[in-house]
Amino acid sequence: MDLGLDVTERDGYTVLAVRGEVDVYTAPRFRERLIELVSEGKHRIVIDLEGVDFLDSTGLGVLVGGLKRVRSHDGDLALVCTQRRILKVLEITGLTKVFTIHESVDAAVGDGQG
Amino acid sequence: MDLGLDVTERDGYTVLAVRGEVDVYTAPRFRERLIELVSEGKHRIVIDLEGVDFLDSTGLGVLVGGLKRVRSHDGDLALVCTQRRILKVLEITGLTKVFTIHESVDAAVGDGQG
Amino acid sequence: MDRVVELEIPARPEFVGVARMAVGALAGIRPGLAYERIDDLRIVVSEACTSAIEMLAHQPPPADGRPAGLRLRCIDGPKTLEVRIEAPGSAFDSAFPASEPEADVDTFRISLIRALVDDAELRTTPGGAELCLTLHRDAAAVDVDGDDLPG
Amino acid sequence: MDRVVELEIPARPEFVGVARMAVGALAGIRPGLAYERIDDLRIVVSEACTSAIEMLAHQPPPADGRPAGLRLRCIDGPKTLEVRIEAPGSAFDSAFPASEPEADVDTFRISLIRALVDDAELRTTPGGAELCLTLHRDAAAVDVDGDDLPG
Ligand SMILES: Nc1ncnc2c1ncn2[C@@H]1O[C@H](COP(=O)(O)OP(=O)(O)O)[C@@H](O)[C@H]1O
Ligand SMILES: Nc1ncnc2c1ncn2[C@@H]1O[C@H](COP(=O)(O)OP(=O)(O)O)[C@@H](O)[C@H]1O
Repeated sequence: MDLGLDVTERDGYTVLAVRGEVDVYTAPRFRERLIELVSEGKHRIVIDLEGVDFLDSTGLGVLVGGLKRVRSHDGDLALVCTQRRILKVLEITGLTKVFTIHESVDAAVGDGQG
Repeated sequence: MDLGLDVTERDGYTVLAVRGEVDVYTAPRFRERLIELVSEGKHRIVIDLEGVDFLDSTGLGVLVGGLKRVRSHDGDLALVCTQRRILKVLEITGLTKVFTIHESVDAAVGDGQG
Repeated sequence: MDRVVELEIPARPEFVGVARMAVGALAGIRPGLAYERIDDLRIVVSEACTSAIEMLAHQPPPADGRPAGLRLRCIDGPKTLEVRIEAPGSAFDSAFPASEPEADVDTFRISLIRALVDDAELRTTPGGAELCLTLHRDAAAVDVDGDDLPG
Repeated sequence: MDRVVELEIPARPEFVGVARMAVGALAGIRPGLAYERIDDLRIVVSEACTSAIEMLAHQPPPADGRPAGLRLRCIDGPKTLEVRIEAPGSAFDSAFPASEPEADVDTFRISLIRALVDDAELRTTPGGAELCLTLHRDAAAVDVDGDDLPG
Protein backbone atom coordinates (compact mmCIF):
# COMPACT_ATOMS: atom_id res chain seq x y z
CA MET A 1 0.00 0.00 0.00
CA ASP A 2 1.38 3.30 -1.09
CA LEU A 3 1.62 6.39 1.02
CA GLY A 4 3.09 9.41 -0.71
CA LEU A 5 4.54 12.26 1.37
CA ASP A 6 5.88 15.20 -0.63
CA VAL A 7 7.25 18.28 1.07
CA THR A 8 7.56 21.65 -0.66
CA GLU A 9 8.18 25.18 0.64
CA ARG A 10 5.73 27.89 -0.45
CA ASP A 11 5.74 31.52 0.69
CA GLY A 12 6.95 30.75 4.18
CA TYR A 13 4.78 27.66 4.57
CA THR A 14 5.80 24.04 4.51
CA VAL A 15 3.36 22.11 2.37
CA LEU A 16 3.09 18.37 3.03
CA ALA A 17 1.11 16.68 0.26
CA VAL A 18 -0.24 13.28 1.30
CA ARG A 19 -1.19 10.68 -1.31
CA GLY A 20 -2.83 7.30 -0.92
CA GLU A 21 -4.34 5.51 2.05
CA VAL A 22 -3.75 6.70 5.60
CA ASP A 23 -4.53 3.91 8.05
CA VAL A 24 -2.98 2.05 10.96
CA TYR A 25 -0.32 0.63 8.64
CA THR A 26 0.77 3.80 6.88
CA ALA A 27 0.04 6.42 9.58
CA PRO A 28 3.34 5.91 11.44
CA ARG A 29 5.30 7.15 8.40
CA PHE A 30 3.00 10.16 8.14
CA ARG A 31 3.38 10.91 11.87
CA GLU A 32 7.17 10.60 11.71
CA ARG A 33 7.41 12.92 8.73
CA LEU A 34 5.38 15.54 10.55
CA ILE A 35 7.46 15.20 13.71
CA GLU A 36 10.61 15.56 11.59
CA LEU A 37 9.31 18.74 9.96
CA VAL A 38 8.46 20.31 13.30
CA SER A 39 11.81 19.37 14.78
CA GLU A 40 13.47 20.99 11.74
CA GLY A 41 11.78 24.22 12.79
CA LYS A 42 8.90 24.14 10.32
CA HIS A 43 6.03 25.49 12.39
CA ARG A 44 3.75 26.84 9.65
CA ILE A 45 2.51 23.71 7.97
CA VAL A 46 -0.13 23.07 5.34
CA ILE A 47 -1.23 19.49 4.87
CA ASP A 48 -2.65 18.88 1.41
CA LEU A 49 -5.15 16.02 1.63
CA GLU A 50 -6.38 16.22 -1.97
CA GLY A 51 -4.52 13.06 -2.98
CA VAL A 52 -5.77 11.00 -0.03
CA ASP A 53 -7.91 8.00 -0.98
CA PHE A 54 -8.65 6.81 2.52
CA LEU A 55 -8.45 8.36 5.98
CA ASP A 56 -9.70 6.93 9.25
CA SER A 57 -9.32 7.83 12.92
CA THR A 58 -5.66 6.85 12.89
CA GLY A 59 -4.98 9.51 10.27
CA LEU A 60 -7.08 12.05 12.15
CA GLY A 61 -4.94 11.34 15.21
CA VAL A 62 -1.82 12.18 13.22
CA LEU A 63 -3.36 15.48 12.07
CA VAL A 64 -4.37 16.45 15.60
CA GLY A 65 -0.97 15.37 16.91
CA GLY A 66 0.69 17.61 14.35
CA LEU A 67 -1.53 20.54 15.21
CA LYS A 68 -0.74 20.25 18.92
CA ARG A 69 2.92 19.97 18.13
CA VAL A 70 3.15 23.12 15.97
CA ARG A 71 0.92 25.07 18.37
CA SER A 72 3.33 24.32 21.19
CA HIS A 73 5.78 26.31 19.03
CA ASP A 74 3.21 29.07 18.38
CA GLY A 75 2.86 27.75 14.85
CA ASP A 76 -0.15 26.59 12.92
CA LEU A 77 -1.24 23.66 10.82
CA ALA A 78 -3.95 24.05 8.19
CA LEU A 79 -5.51 21.53 5.85
CA VAL A 80 -6.31 21.59 2.15
CA CYS A 81 -9.34 19.44 1.39
CA THR A 82 -12.26 19.57 -1.02
CA GLN A 83 -13.04 15.84 -1.18
CA ARG A 84 -16.50 15.23 0.20
CA ARG A 85 -15.69 11.91 1.80
CA ILE A 86 -12.70 13.31 3.69
CA LEU A 87 -14.65 16.43 4.75
CA LYS A 88 -17.39 14.12 6.03
CA VAL A 89 -14.93 12.34 8.31
CA LEU A 90 -13.62 15.69 9.59
CA GLU A 91 -17.17 16.85 10.25
CA ILE A 92 -18.34 13.74 12.09
CA THR A 93 -15.37 13.98 14.43
CA GLY A 94 -15.80 17.71 15.05
CA LEU A 95 -12.45 18.52 13.42
CA THR A 96 -13.85 21.03 10.93
CA LYS A 97 -14.02 23.30 13.99
CA VAL A 98 -10.46 22.52 15.04
CA PHE A 99 -8.66 22.91 11.70
CA THR A 100 -8.67 25.72 9.19
CA ILE A 101 -9.60 23.98 5.95
CA HIS A 102 -8.72 25.55 2.60
CA GLU A 103 -9.88 24.76 -0.91
CA SER A 104 -6.39 24.84 -2.40
CA VAL A 105 -2.75 25.16 -1.44
CA ASP A 106 -2.80 28.61 -3.04
CA ALA A 107 -5.59 29.70 -0.72
CA ALA A 108 -3.81 28.17 2.26
CA VAL A 109 -0.51 29.98 1.72
CA GLY A 110 -2.06 33.28 0.58
CA ASP A 111 -4.40 33.56 3.47
CA GLY A 112 -2.18 35.00 6.21
CA GLN A 113 -2.88 32.14 8.67
CA GLY A 114 -0.32 31.20 11.31
CA MET B 1 -19.02 -4.09 -10.14
CA ASP B 2 -19.55 -1.71 -13.01
CA LEU B 3 -19.41 -2.62 -16.64
CA GLY B 4 -19.97 0.25 -19.03
CA LEU B 5 -21.06 -0.45 -22.61
CA ASP B 6 -21.50 2.63 -24.78
CA VAL B 7 -22.40 2.37 -28.44
CA THR B 8 -21.80 5.13 -30.98
CA GLU B 9 -21.85 5.22 -34.78
CA ARG B 10 -18.77 6.64 -36.54
CA ASP B 11 -18.21 6.80 -40.29
CA GLY B 12 -20.01 3.57 -41.01
CA TYR B 13 -18.58 1.76 -38.00
CA THR B 14 -20.31 0.82 -34.78
CA VAL B 15 -18.04 1.65 -31.87
CA LEU B 16 -18.63 -0.25 -28.62
CA ALA B 17 -16.68 1.36 -25.78
CA VAL B 18 -16.20 -0.99 -22.83
CA ARG B 19 -15.45 0.37 -19.37
CA GLY B 20 -14.63 -1.44 -16.14
CA GLU B 21 -13.93 -5.08 -15.36
CA VAL B 22 -14.75 -7.84 -17.82
CA ASP B 23 -14.92 -11.17 -16.03
CA VAL B 24 -17.21 -14.17 -15.60
CA TYR B 25 -19.76 -11.96 -13.82
CA THR B 26 -19.90 -9.07 -16.28
CA ALA B 27 -19.03 -10.84 -19.56
CA PRO B 28 -22.59 -12.07 -20.24
CA ARG B 29 -23.80 -8.47 -20.56
CA PHE B 30 -20.92 -7.70 -22.91
CA ARG B 31 -21.64 -10.80 -25.01
CA GLU B 32 -25.37 -10.01 -25.21
CA ARG B 33 -24.71 -6.44 -26.29
CA LEU B 34 -22.45 -7.67 -29.09
CA ILE B 35 -24.98 -10.27 -30.22
CA GLU B 36 -27.64 -7.57 -30.23
CA LEU B 37 -25.53 -5.28 -32.38
CA VAL B 38 -24.83 -8.01 -34.91
CA SER B 39 -28.48 -9.01 -35.07
CA GLU B 40 -29.34 -5.35 -35.70
CA GLY B 41 -27.19 -5.59 -38.80
CA LYS B 42 -24.06 -3.91 -37.44
CA HIS B 43 -21.29 -5.93 -39.03
CA ARG B 44 -18.45 -3.41 -38.94
CA ILE B 45 -17.65 -3.15 -35.26
CA VAL B 46 -14.85 -1.46 -33.33
CA ILE B 47 -14.47 -2.44 -29.69
CA ASP B 48 -12.74 0.27 -27.69
CA LEU B 49 -10.92 -1.37 -24.76
CA GLU B 50 -9.19 1.78 -23.47
CA GLY B 51 -11.52 2.01 -20.45
CA VAL B 52 -11.13 -1.63 -19.45
CA ASP B 53 -9.55 -2.19 -16.02
CA PHE B 54 -9.55 -5.95 -16.10
CA LEU B 55 -9.91 -8.59 -18.81
CA ASP B 56 -9.44 -12.34 -18.51
CA SER B 57 -10.14 -15.36 -20.73
CA THR B 58 -13.89 -14.91 -20.33
CA GLY B 59 -13.63 -11.46 -21.91
CA LEU B 60 -11.32 -12.78 -24.63
CA GLY B 61 -13.96 -15.40 -25.40
CA VAL B 62 -16.53 -12.66 -25.92
CA LEU B 63 -14.20 -10.82 -28.31
CA VAL B 64 -13.50 -13.96 -30.33
CA GLY B 65 -17.20 -14.83 -30.32
CA GLY B 66 -18.01 -11.39 -31.67
CA LEU B 67 -15.37 -11.67 -34.38
CA LYS B 68 -16.70 -15.03 -35.56
CA ARG B 69 -20.20 -13.66 -35.56
CA VAL B 70 -19.47 -10.58 -37.71
CA ARG B 71 -17.25 -12.58 -40.05
CA SER B 72 -20.13 -14.97 -40.72
CA HIS B 73 -21.81 -11.85 -42.13
CA ASP B 74 -18.67 -10.84 -44.07
CA GLY B 75 -18.12 -8.09 -41.53
CA ASP B 76 -15.15 -7.28 -39.33
CA LEU B 77 -14.41 -6.54 -35.71
CA ALA B 78 -11.35 -4.52 -34.71
CA LEU B 79 -10.02 -3.50 -31.30
CA VAL B 80 -8.73 -0.23 -29.89
CA CYS B 81 -6.13 -0.85 -27.21
CA THR B 82 -2.94 0.82 -26.04
CA GLN B 83 -2.94 -0.45 -22.45
CA ARG B 84 0.10 -2.63 -21.91
CA ARG B 85 -1.59 -5.04 -19.53
CA ILE B 86 -4.45 -5.71 -21.94
CA LEU B 87 -2.08 -6.05 -24.90
CA LYS B 88 -0.08 -8.54 -22.87
CA VAL B 89 -3.14 -10.75 -22.40
CA LEU B 90 -3.90 -10.55 -26.13
CA GLU B 91 -0.32 -11.47 -26.94
CA ILE B 92 -0.08 -14.43 -24.59
CA THR B 93 -3.23 -15.91 -26.08
CA GLY B 94 -2.13 -15.31 -29.67
CA LEU B 95 -4.99 -12.88 -30.31
CA THR B 96 -2.77 -10.04 -31.52
CA LYS B 97 -2.56 -12.15 -34.69
CA VAL B 98 -6.32 -12.64 -34.87
CA PHE B 99 -7.51 -9.07 -34.27
CA THR B 100 -6.56 -5.84 -35.94
CA ILE B 101 -5.56 -3.61 -33.03
CA HIS B 102 -5.63 0.17 -33.37
CA GLU B 103 -4.20 2.92 -31.20
CA SER B 104 -7.36 5.02 -31.24
CA VAL B 105 -10.96 4.97 -32.40
CA ASP B 106 -9.99 7.58 -35.00
CA ALA B 107 -7.38 5.26 -36.43
CA ALA B 108 -9.81 2.36 -36.36
CA VAL B 109 -12.57 4.11 -38.30
CA GLY B 110 -10.24 5.94 -40.72
CA ASP B 111 -8.34 2.88 -41.70
CA GLY B 112 -10.54 1.29 -44.35
CA GLN B 113 -10.82 -2.05 -42.50
CA GLY B 114 -13.87 -4.27 -42.97
CA MET C 1 -30.79 -15.62 -0.35
CA ASP C 2 -27.88 -14.72 1.91
CA ARG C 3 -24.43 -15.25 0.61
CA VAL C 4 -21.49 -15.42 2.95
CA VAL C 5 -17.91 -14.38 2.40
CA GLU C 6 -15.38 -15.21 5.08
CA LEU C 7 -12.01 -13.61 5.49
CA GLU C 8 -9.33 -14.25 8.06
CA ILE C 9 -6.37 -11.90 8.35
CA PRO C 10 -3.48 -11.76 10.81
CA ALA C 11 -4.13 -9.11 13.47
CA ARG C 12 -1.44 -6.82 12.09
CA PRO C 13 -1.65 -3.31 10.64
CA GLU C 14 -0.59 -4.22 7.12
CA PHE C 15 -3.60 -6.49 6.59
CA VAL C 16 -6.34 -3.97 7.39
CA GLY C 17 -6.23 -2.81 3.77
CA VAL C 18 -7.00 -6.36 2.60
CA ALA C 19 -10.15 -6.36 4.74
CA ARG C 20 -11.19 -2.96 3.41
CA MET C 21 -10.68 -4.02 -0.21
CA ALA C 22 -12.56 -7.30 0.17
CA VAL C 23 -15.50 -5.72 2.00
CA GLY C 24 -15.60 -2.85 -0.50
CA ALA C 25 -15.70 -5.25 -3.45
CA LEU C 26 -18.38 -7.37 -1.80
CA ALA C 27 -20.54 -4.36 -0.94
CA GLY C 28 -20.57 -3.31 -4.59
CA ILE C 29 -22.09 -6.53 -5.92
CA ARG C 30 -25.75 -6.09 -5.09
CA PRO C 31 -27.70 -2.91 -5.72
CA GLY C 32 -28.90 -0.73 -2.87
CA LEU C 33 -25.62 0.60 -1.47
CA ALA C 34 -24.38 3.84 -2.98
CA TYR C 35 -20.64 4.41 -3.42
CA GLU C 36 -20.66 6.80 -0.52
CA ARG C 37 -22.10 4.21 1.86
CA ILE C 38 -19.59 1.62 0.71
CA ASP C 39 -16.86 4.15 1.51
CA ASP C 40 -18.43 4.63 4.94
CA LEU C 41 -18.42 0.88 5.53
CA ARG C 42 -14.77 0.68 4.53
CA ILE C 43 -13.96 3.24 7.19
CA VAL C 44 -15.89 1.42 9.91
CA VAL C 45 -14.30 -1.91 8.99
CA SER C 46 -10.92 -0.19 9.21
CA GLU C 47 -11.82 1.28 12.62
CA ALA C 48 -12.94 -2.09 13.94
CA CYS C 49 -9.85 -3.95 12.71
CA THR C 50 -7.54 -1.20 13.98
CA SER C 51 -9.19 -1.23 17.38
CA ALA C 52 -8.71 -4.99 17.63
CA ILE C 53 -5.13 -4.88 16.36
CA GLU C 54 -4.11 -2.18 18.83
CA MET C 55 -5.77 -3.96 21.73
CA LEU C 56 -4.18 -7.31 20.86
CA ALA C 57 -0.76 -5.67 20.54
CA HIS C 58 -0.97 -4.80 24.24
CA GLN C 59 -1.94 -8.30 25.31
CA PRO C 60 0.41 -11.21 25.93
CA PRO C 61 0.76 -13.40 22.84
CA PRO C 62 -1.50 -16.47 22.76
CA ALA C 63 -0.18 -19.59 24.51
CA ASP C 64 0.05 -21.60 21.29
CA GLY C 65 2.43 -19.04 19.81
CA ARG C 66 0.29 -18.52 16.71
CA PRO C 67 -0.29 -14.88 15.87
CA ALA C 68 -3.83 -13.73 16.59
CA GLY C 69 -6.21 -13.45 13.68
CA LEU C 70 -9.26 -11.38 12.86
CA ARG C 71 -12.16 -13.21 11.28
CA LEU C 72 -14.60 -11.32 9.11
CA ARG C 73 -17.90 -12.94 8.19
CA CYS C 74 -19.75 -10.87 5.61
CA ILE C 75 -23.38 -11.74 5.11
CA ASP C 76 -24.50 -10.36 1.80
CA GLY C 77 -28.27 -10.44 2.14
CA PRO C 78 -30.93 -8.93 -0.10
CA LYS C 79 -31.92 -6.26 2.41
CA THR C 80 -28.82 -5.80 4.52
CA LEU C 81 -25.09 -6.25 4.35
CA GLU C 82 -23.67 -7.42 7.65
CA VAL C 83 -19.98 -7.56 8.49
CA ARG C 84 -19.19 -9.50 11.66
CA ILE C 85 -15.66 -9.07 12.88
CA GLU C 86 -14.49 -11.55 15.46
CA ALA C 87 -11.31 -11.23 17.47
CA PRO C 88 -9.84 -12.86 20.56
CA GLY C 89 -10.17 -11.31 24.01
CA SER C 90 -11.82 -7.97 24.54
CA ALA C 91 -10.51 -6.67 21.25
CA PHE C 92 -13.10 -3.99 20.59
CA ASP C 93 -13.02 -2.20 23.94
CA SER C 94 -11.58 0.96 22.43
CA ALA C 95 -14.51 1.07 20.01
CA PHE C 96 -17.06 0.44 22.77
CA PRO C 97 -15.40 1.73 25.93
CA ALA C 98 -17.02 1.26 29.34
CA SER C 99 -16.12 4.82 30.37
CA GLU C 100 -15.39 8.05 28.51
CA PRO C 101 -12.47 7.56 26.15
CA GLU C 102 -9.27 9.39 27.02
CA ALA C 103 -7.41 9.54 23.73
CA ASP C 104 -8.61 11.71 20.85
CA VAL C 105 -8.37 8.84 18.40
CA ASP C 106 -10.71 6.73 20.48
CA THR C 107 -13.28 9.53 20.46
CA PHE C 108 -12.87 9.84 16.70
CA ARG C 109 -13.26 6.11 16.25
CA ILE C 110 -16.42 5.92 18.30
CA SER C 111 -17.96 8.87 16.48
CA LEU C 112 -17.17 7.36 13.09
CA ILE C 113 -18.55 3.92 13.95
CA ARG C 114 -21.76 5.48 15.30
CA ALA C 115 -22.21 7.80 12.35
CA LEU C 116 -21.25 5.64 9.39
CA VAL C 117 -23.13 2.34 9.74
CA ASP C 118 -26.81 1.78 10.42
CA ASP C 119 -26.09 -0.51 13.33
CA ALA C 120 -23.04 -1.59 15.32
CA GLU C 121 -23.44 -4.18 18.02
CA LEU C 122 -20.84 -5.80 20.25
CA ARG C 123 -21.29 -9.42 21.32
CA THR C 124 -19.24 -11.73 23.45
CA THR C 125 -18.36 -15.01 21.75
CA PRO C 126 -16.71 -18.17 23.11
CA GLY C 127 -13.46 -17.12 21.42
CA GLY C 128 -13.53 -13.43 22.25
CA ALA C 129 -15.68 -10.62 20.95
CA GLU C 130 -17.63 -9.98 17.79
CA LEU C 131 -18.51 -6.59 16.40
CA CYS C 132 -21.51 -6.82 14.11
CA LEU C 133 -21.89 -3.98 11.61
CA THR C 134 -25.05 -3.62 9.54
CA LEU C 135 -25.95 -1.53 6.53
CA HIS C 136 -29.55 -1.49 5.29
CA ARG C 137 -29.85 -1.40 1.53
CA ASP C 138 -31.77 1.38 -0.12
CA ALA C 139 -35.31 -0.08 -0.29
CA ALA C 140 -35.95 1.23 -3.80
CA ALA C 141 -33.09 -0.85 -5.17
CA VAL C 142 -33.96 -4.08 -3.38
CA ASP C 143 -35.78 -6.68 -5.42
CA VAL C 144 -39.20 -7.87 -4.22
CA ASP C 145 -38.38 -11.56 -4.35
CA GLY C 146 -35.43 -10.88 -2.14
CA ASP C 147 -32.92 -12.15 -4.64
CA ASP C 148 -31.66 -9.58 -7.04
CA LEU C 149 -28.72 -11.52 -8.36
CA PRO C 150 -28.78 -13.31 -11.69
CA GLY C 151 -28.27 -17.07 -11.82
CA MET D 1 7.76 -15.18 8.67
CA ASP D 2 4.80 -16.38 6.64
CA ARG D 3 1.49 -14.70 7.14
CA VAL D 4 -1.70 -16.31 6.02
CA VAL D 5 -4.89 -14.73 4.75
CA GLU D 6 -7.88 -16.96 4.21
CA LEU D 7 -10.88 -16.13 2.10
CA GLU D 8 -13.96 -18.16 1.37
CA ILE D 9 -16.40 -17.06 -1.31
CA PRO D 10 -19.51 -18.69 -2.74
CA ALA D 11 -18.71 -20.39 -6.05
CA ARG D 12 -20.68 -17.82 -8.04
CA PRO D 13 -19.53 -15.37 -10.73
CA GLU D 14 -20.26 -12.22 -8.74
CA PHE D 15 -17.73 -13.09 -6.04
CA VAL D 16 -14.68 -13.55 -8.27
CA GLY D 17 -14.07 -9.80 -8.03
CA VAL D 18 -13.86 -10.06 -4.24
CA ALA D 19 -11.11 -12.67 -4.56
CA ARG D 20 -9.22 -10.52 -7.08
CA MET D 21 -9.42 -7.44 -4.86
CA ALA D 22 -8.33 -9.26 -1.72
CA VAL D 23 -5.40 -11.00 -3.42
CA GLY D 24 -4.38 -7.76 -5.14
CA ALA D 25 -4.35 -5.88 -1.84
CA LEU D 26 -2.42 -8.63 -0.11
CA ALA D 27 0.16 -8.87 -2.89
CA GLY D 28 0.92 -5.17 -2.52
CA ILE D 29 1.93 -5.32 1.14
CA ARG D 30 5.45 -6.66 0.93
CA PRO D 31 8.06 -5.44 -1.49
CA GLY D 32 9.27 -7.56 -4.36
CA LEU D 33 6.17 -7.76 -6.54
CA ALA D 34 5.83 -5.03 -9.16
CA TYR D 35 2.38 -3.70 -10.04
CA GLU D 36 2.48 -5.59 -13.30
CA ARG D 37 3.04 -8.91 -11.58
CA ILE D 38 0.22 -8.22 -9.13
CA ASP D 39 -2.03 -7.58 -12.13
CA ASP D 40 -0.86 -10.88 -13.60
CA LEU D 41 -1.71 -12.67 -10.36
CA ARG D 42 -5.16 -11.08 -10.32
CA ILE D 43 -5.79 -12.52 -13.77
CA VAL D 44 -4.67 -16.01 -12.81
CA VAL D 45 -6.77 -15.95 -9.61
CA SER D 46 -9.71 -14.90 -11.75
CA GLU D 47 -9.02 -17.74 -14.23
CA ALA D 48 -8.80 -20.30 -11.44
CA CYS D 49 -12.01 -19.15 -9.72
CA THR D 50 -13.86 -18.94 -13.04
CA SER D 51 -12.74 -22.41 -14.01
CA ALA D 52 -14.02 -23.79 -10.71
CA ILE D 53 -17.29 -21.87 -10.85
CA GLU D 54 -18.06 -23.03 -14.38
CA MET D 55 -17.22 -26.61 -13.55
CA LEU D 56 -19.31 -26.62 -10.38
CA ALA D 57 -22.25 -25.09 -12.24
CA HIS D 58 -22.39 -28.25 -14.37
CA GLN D 59 -22.29 -30.60 -11.42
CA PRO D 60 -25.24 -31.67 -9.28
CA PRO D 61 -25.62 -29.47 -6.19
CA PRO D 62 -24.05 -30.87 -3.02
CA ALA D 63 -26.19 -33.23 -0.97
CA ASP D 64 -26.39 -30.87 2.01
CA GLY D 65 -28.01 -28.17 -0.16
CA ARG D 66 -25.37 -25.60 0.77
CA PRO D 67 -23.94 -23.75 -2.20
CA ALA D 68 -20.38 -24.74 -2.97
CA GLY D 69 -17.61 -22.45 -1.83
CA LEU D 70 -14.13 -21.62 -3.02
CA ARG D 71 -11.48 -21.37 -0.37
CA LEU D 72 -8.40 -19.23 -0.96
CA ARG D 73 -5.40 -19.59 1.31
CA CYS D 74 -2.83 -16.91 0.62
CA ILE D 75 0.58 -17.47 2.12
CA ASP D 76 2.40 -14.18 2.20
CA GLY D 77 5.99 -15.27 2.68
CA PRO D 78 9.18 -13.25 2.48
CA LYS D 79 10.34 -14.88 -0.76
CA THR D 80 7.13 -16.06 -2.37
CA LEU D 81 3.46 -15.30 -2.43
CA GLU D 82 1.38 -18.43 -2.74
CA VAL D 83 -2.33 -18.51 -3.44
CA ARG D 84 -3.95 -21.90 -2.93
CA ILE D 85 -7.45 -22.17 -4.27
CA GLU D 86 -9.45 -25.14 -3.07
CA ALA D 87 -12.75 -26.23 -4.54
CA PRO D 88 -14.94 -29.33 -4.36
CA GLY D 89 -14.79 -32.04 -7.01
CA SER D 90 -12.58 -31.78 -10.06
CA ALA D 91 -13.12 -28.05 -10.23
CA PHE D 92 -9.97 -27.09 -12.11
CA ASP D 93 -10.14 -29.58 -14.96
CA SER D 94 -10.66 -26.85 -17.54
CA ALA D 95 -7.48 -25.18 -16.35
CA PHE D 96 -5.52 -28.47 -16.40
CA PRO D 97 -7.30 -30.60 -18.98
CA ALA D 98 -6.28 -34.21 -19.56
CA SER D 99 -6.56 -33.80 -23.33
CA GLU D 100 -6.38 -30.88 -25.75
CA PRO D 101 -8.97 -28.25 -24.83
CA GLU D 102 -11.84 -27.83 -27.28
CA ALA D 103 -13.15 -24.36 -26.50
CA ASP D 104 -11.13 -21.26 -27.29
CA VAL D 105 -11.60 -19.86 -23.78
CA ASP D 106 -10.06 -22.98 -22.26
CA THR D 107 -7.01 -22.54 -24.48
CA PHE D 108 -6.81 -18.88 -23.44
CA ARG D 109 -7.13 -19.80 -19.78
CA ILE D 110 -4.40 -22.38 -19.90
CA SER D 111 -2.05 -20.02 -21.75
CA LEU D 112 -2.65 -17.24 -19.23
CA ILE D 113 -2.13 -19.44 -16.19
CA ARG D 114 1.10 -20.82 -17.67
CA ALA D 115 2.42 -17.42 -18.66
CA LEU D 116 1.47 -15.22 -15.73
CA VAL D 117 2.56 -17.02 -12.56
CA ASP D 118 5.91 -18.57 -11.77
CA ASP D 119 4.34 -21.86 -10.82
CA ALA D 120 0.89 -23.42 -10.98
CA GLU D 121 0.37 -26.87 -9.52
CA LEU D 122 -2.80 -28.92 -9.21
CA ARG D 123 -3.26 -31.19 -6.19
CA THR D 124 -6.01 -33.53 -5.14
CA THR D 125 -7.28 -32.86 -1.63
CA PRO D 126 -9.73 -34.83 0.56
CA GLY D 127 -12.42 -32.25 -0.24
CA GLY D 128 -11.72 -31.82 -3.95
CA ALA D 129 -8.89 -30.11 -5.75
CA GLU D 130 -6.40 -27.39 -4.91
CA LEU D 131 -4.68 -25.17 -7.42
CA CYS D 132 -1.50 -23.74 -5.94
CA LEU D 133 -0.20 -20.57 -7.59
CA THR D 134 3.23 -19.20 -6.74
CA LEU D 135 4.95 -15.91 -7.44
CA HIS D 136 8.61 -15.47 -6.53
CA ARG D 137 9.44 -12.04 -5.21
CA ASP D 138 12.09 -9.98 -6.89
CA ALA D 139 15.22 -11.03 -4.99
CA ALA D 140 16.63 -7.49 -4.83
CA ALA D 141 13.64 -6.33 -2.78
CA VAL D 142 13.59 -9.25 -0.36
CA ASP D 143 15.11 -8.61 3.04
CA VAL D 144 18.00 -10.77 4.16
CA ASP D 145 16.47 -11.67 7.50
CA GLY D 146 13.44 -12.92 5.63
CA ASP D 147 11.07 -10.56 7.37
CA ASP D 148 10.75 -7.20 5.74
CA LEU D 149 7.67 -6.04 7.58
CA PRO D 150 7.79 -3.64 10.47
CA GLY D 151 6.55 -4.77 13.86
N1 LIG E 1 -3.53 9.97 17.88
C1 LIG E 1 -3.52 11.14 18.54
N2 LIG E 1 -4.68 11.71 18.90
C2 LIG E 1 -4.66 12.86 19.54
N3 LIG E 1 -3.58 13.53 19.88
C3 LIG E 1 -2.43 12.99 19.56
C4 LIG E 1 -2.33 11.78 18.86
N4 LIG E 1 -1.06 11.50 18.64
C5 LIG E 1 -0.38 12.46 19.20
N5 LIG E 1 -1.20 13.37 19.75
C6 LIG E 1 -0.79 14.58 20.42
O1 LIG E 1 0.32 15.09 19.76
C7 LIG E 1 1.35 15.39 20.65
C8 LIG E 1 2.57 14.55 20.36
O2 LIG E 1 2.28 13.17 20.53
P1 LIG E 1 2.79 12.04 19.50
O3 LIG E 1 2.59 12.52 18.10
O4 LIG E 1 2.17 10.74 19.86
O5 LIG E 1 4.33 11.95 19.75
P2 LIG E 1 5.06 11.46 21.06
O6 LIG E 1 4.81 9.98 21.14
O7 LIG E 1 6.46 11.85 20.78
O8 LIG E 1 4.45 12.23 22.21
C9 LIG E 1 0.75 15.19 22.04
O9 LIG E 1 0.27 16.43 22.46
C10 LIG E 1 -0.39 14.24 21.83
O10 LIG E 1 -1.48 14.51 22.70
N1 LIG F 1 -16.01 -17.95 -25.35
C1 LIG F 1 -15.86 -18.18 -26.65
N2 LIG F 1 -14.69 -18.55 -27.14
C2 LIG F 1 -14.55 -18.77 -28.43
N3 LIG F 1 -15.52 -18.66 -29.32
C3 LIG F 1 -16.69 -18.30 -28.87
C4 LIG F 1 -16.92 -18.03 -27.52
N4 LIG F 1 -18.20 -17.69 -27.35
C5 LIG F 1 -18.73 -17.75 -28.56
N5 LIG F 1 -17.84 -18.12 -29.48
C6 LIG F 1 -18.07 -18.28 -30.89
O1 LIG F 1 -18.98 -17.26 -31.29
C7 LIG F 1 -20.02 -17.83 -32.05
C8 LIG F 1 -21.36 -17.63 -31.32
O2 LIG F 1 -21.37 -18.27 -30.05
P1 LIG F 1 -21.96 -17.61 -28.73
O3 LIG F 1 -21.46 -16.21 -28.61
O4 LIG F 1 -21.66 -18.51 -27.57
O5 LIG F 1 -23.50 -17.57 -28.95
P2 LIG F 1 -24.47 -18.80 -29.08
O6 LIG F 1 -24.54 -19.42 -27.71
O7 LIG F 1 -25.74 -18.14 -29.50
O8 LIG F 1 -23.90 -19.72 -30.12
C9 LIG F 1 -19.65 -19.27 -32.27
O9 LIG F 1 -18.97 -19.35 -33.49
C10 LIG F 1 -18.69 -19.62 -31.15
O10 LIG F 1 -17.71 -20.54 -31.55
